[in-house]
Amino acid sequence: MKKTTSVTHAVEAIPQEASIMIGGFMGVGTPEHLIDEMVRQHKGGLTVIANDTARPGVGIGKLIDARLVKHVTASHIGTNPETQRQMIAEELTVELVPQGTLVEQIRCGGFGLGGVLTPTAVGTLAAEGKRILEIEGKQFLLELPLKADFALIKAQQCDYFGNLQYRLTAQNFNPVMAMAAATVFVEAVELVPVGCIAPDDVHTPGTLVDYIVKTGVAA
Amino acid sequence: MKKTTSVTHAVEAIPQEASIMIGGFMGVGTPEHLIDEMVRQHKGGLTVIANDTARPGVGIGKLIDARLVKHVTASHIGTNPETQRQMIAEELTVELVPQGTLVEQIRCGGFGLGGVLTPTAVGTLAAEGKRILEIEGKQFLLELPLKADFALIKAQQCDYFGNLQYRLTAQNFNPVMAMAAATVFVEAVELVPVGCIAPDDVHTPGTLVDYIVKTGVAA
Amino acid sequence: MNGKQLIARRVAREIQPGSLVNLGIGLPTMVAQYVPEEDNVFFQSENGIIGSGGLPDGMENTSLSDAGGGMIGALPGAAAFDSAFSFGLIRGGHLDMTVLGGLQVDSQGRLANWIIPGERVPGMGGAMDLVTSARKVIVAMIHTAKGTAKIVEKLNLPMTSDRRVDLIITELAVIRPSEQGLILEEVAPGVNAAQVQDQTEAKLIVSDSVTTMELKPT
Amino acid sequence: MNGKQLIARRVAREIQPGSLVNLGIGLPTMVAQYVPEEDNVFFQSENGIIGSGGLPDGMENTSLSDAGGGMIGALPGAAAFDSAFSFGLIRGGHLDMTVLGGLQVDSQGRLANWIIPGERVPGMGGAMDLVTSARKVIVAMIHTAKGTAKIVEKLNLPMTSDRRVDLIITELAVIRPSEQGLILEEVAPGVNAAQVQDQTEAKLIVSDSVTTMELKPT
Repeated sequence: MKKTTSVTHAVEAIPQEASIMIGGFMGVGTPEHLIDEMVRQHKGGLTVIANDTARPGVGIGKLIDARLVKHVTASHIGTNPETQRQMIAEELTVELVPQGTLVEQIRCGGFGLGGVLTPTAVGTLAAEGKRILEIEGKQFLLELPLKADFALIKAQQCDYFGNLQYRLTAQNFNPVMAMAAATVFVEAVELVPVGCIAPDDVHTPGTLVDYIVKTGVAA
Repeated sequence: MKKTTSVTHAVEAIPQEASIMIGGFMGVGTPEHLIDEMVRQHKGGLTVIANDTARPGVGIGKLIDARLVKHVTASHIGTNPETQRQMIAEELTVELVPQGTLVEQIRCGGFGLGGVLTPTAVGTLAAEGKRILEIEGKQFLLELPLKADFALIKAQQCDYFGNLQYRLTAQNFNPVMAMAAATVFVEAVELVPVGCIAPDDVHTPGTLVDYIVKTGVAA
Repeated sequence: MNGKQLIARRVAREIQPGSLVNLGIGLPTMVAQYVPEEDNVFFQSENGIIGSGGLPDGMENTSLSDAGGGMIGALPGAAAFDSAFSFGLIRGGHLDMTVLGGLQVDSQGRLANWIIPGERVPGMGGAMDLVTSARKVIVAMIHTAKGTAKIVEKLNLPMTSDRRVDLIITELAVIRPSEQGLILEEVAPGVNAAQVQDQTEAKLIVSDSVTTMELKPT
Repeated sequence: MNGKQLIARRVAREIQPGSLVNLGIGLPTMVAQYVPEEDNVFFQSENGIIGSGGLPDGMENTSLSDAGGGMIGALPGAAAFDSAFSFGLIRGGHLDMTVLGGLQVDSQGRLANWIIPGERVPGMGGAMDLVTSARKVIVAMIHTAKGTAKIVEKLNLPMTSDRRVDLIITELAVIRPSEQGLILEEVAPGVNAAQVQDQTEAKLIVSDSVTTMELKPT
């Protein structure tokens, strides 16, 4: 059976300065219990790969508030003034990537591909210093795969093999991140017995999940 | 509402010499009614993009039997001796592509990417004459996007918007093909009212489907 | 009717029945309320849904939000998906139209809307993908910013994409960027071409057939 | 016990509990029957499922097949997916092991198994992806083909991947390709090293600690 663990033990396994992918879009689909415990254990110097940093007090915003983040790769930080303040004060660095490119870079990391060739951002500031390929007369920007030490993801349902089903727009970056990190922690709204999620309803097969995080249960 | 059509009318809309993507893996997940009607209307000179050509008398094998195919791009033809015979007799041409590369090429076509960078086939016969990129010290083969005039796909459930749900291993190439062809015809086991497939169960959104093919119903 | 409502009502006229449309956060979102339900327009929210509805009115679910993080509803026939698929729809040219706000548009029809260097760095989010690849791109914005022209000869902010947008709709005018430059096609009720040019830094080409904007009924 | 059964029983010993394994069509498929259920091994079929079971025994469904097109079953906790995801698992290094048949393996441990030019052109199917990217690649094959050596100094058939396979298991021996060449590690019961070399074109390095194969119980 897949290893279940407490939030406390899960976060204890994450070292300071780790690179972490965190699922969610403006906090929707972000594993809040794991984030809260990261703050409680004061895991700092983090490199975070995520779509955004949500808002102060919400999702990844809590890591920013607690000044635990050294670098962010994201598509958008406009909703979090604290991220912008820390960036301007040079307390953290930010790399901004178009959302569709970011998700494909993570997918490339998880799918064993050498990079993504996208028309997006060609000719703009975001392509400066990067490799451009001409393919059949059209220009494409080559962006490299992204991987991380850990992924903290959120699912609606999880069975004891780690099979996951996401919910509506809480899915977002979670499934690609489950492919791209060395160690995957999942926090689910509901844990169900093996066999209770039909094969066609599984969005992420359990073999990709390393630890199922039990929330609200003492270790 | 999405346009429903009869098998007869659907196939009438496909010209001779068309390029067609056809879902399925050894016939599983292949729209058999559409194939049968292609044979009946004798649509010839086709360029077919598919994982395989199944077996004589099964799925795409029926198009081969009827000598309607001019060119096949596939990962495997070993299960169809008739395809091999026609290839050796130079009645059709075959391009063999690794399965994981083929599906990504189709995905690139549908997702607007410039090509796939894969480690697969580097150094082999299948990479000859093709572009190799060195990325961070590792070699990747660049394979170009694939598109087609038509996709003939098969789903388990389809609502009247064209939202599709596939079943088990009958899913295979169908969802990527629904993204990569100019005109998409779907044949479903079951047609259901809009709202009867929950948002999380939709594998292919209906906006990608051009025509829902009613099987067993006169036009 | 204020300027934003006027813009939203004009933009709504561009939306074809049965099409797939992405509306940006802010002003563009207002467009949806002027699109009649019987048109069966599919709205995509790039965070992962086609078929998003308006405010769910007491039926909020914390797993269903729009690209701004606000709670939304879902219409019958909605489809949910992950971010890779969502941007596959956008980049792959499956999106019929996107409507976005703008900081500047220049005489070549290029949009800037993601960064004010040294001042505000929100990031591009999905905007670069949307502007580069949607079949039709409409910029919906108030014509000037505190008296400063936003439709300029040459961008002085970093551009969002080198693709020429298809239409600029403001509370004063409808302007179509073209190879020749910016063509003034429509003026708002009570506004004339000279007044529009007055508020515009870039030189406008006044179409022979300038008309008065028609608006979707409320 | 015939040669194939012997091979399957030896391969089965390589499979770790809880691991994700892809078994090629033919001989490799036989391995599954020697893996005890309590090991919770997950079998992937590259046409789109993890958790494929044996023959469904009267519970066939036409939408559930293996990579050879044969009807299979699904175990509790199975997961179905499309081909892009399936090969993401393979190419992304998420597959712990693949077991494939072979036409030839050479002294560098490179496999040929997809084409005999001018004679038989089945195609590579998923083999090139599997051999290039699975964490561990085992070639399971009968040692010779009608008296002709299949373990050769240099391939004369086109190779499947330039990656060195991890283990060759035949009815005569277990051979580990290495930087130095092919190391003979185990011999089948009643077979000695000289007899294995006799059936092998490539020069074998006989390990100091050659042992007799141990097999999974039936």
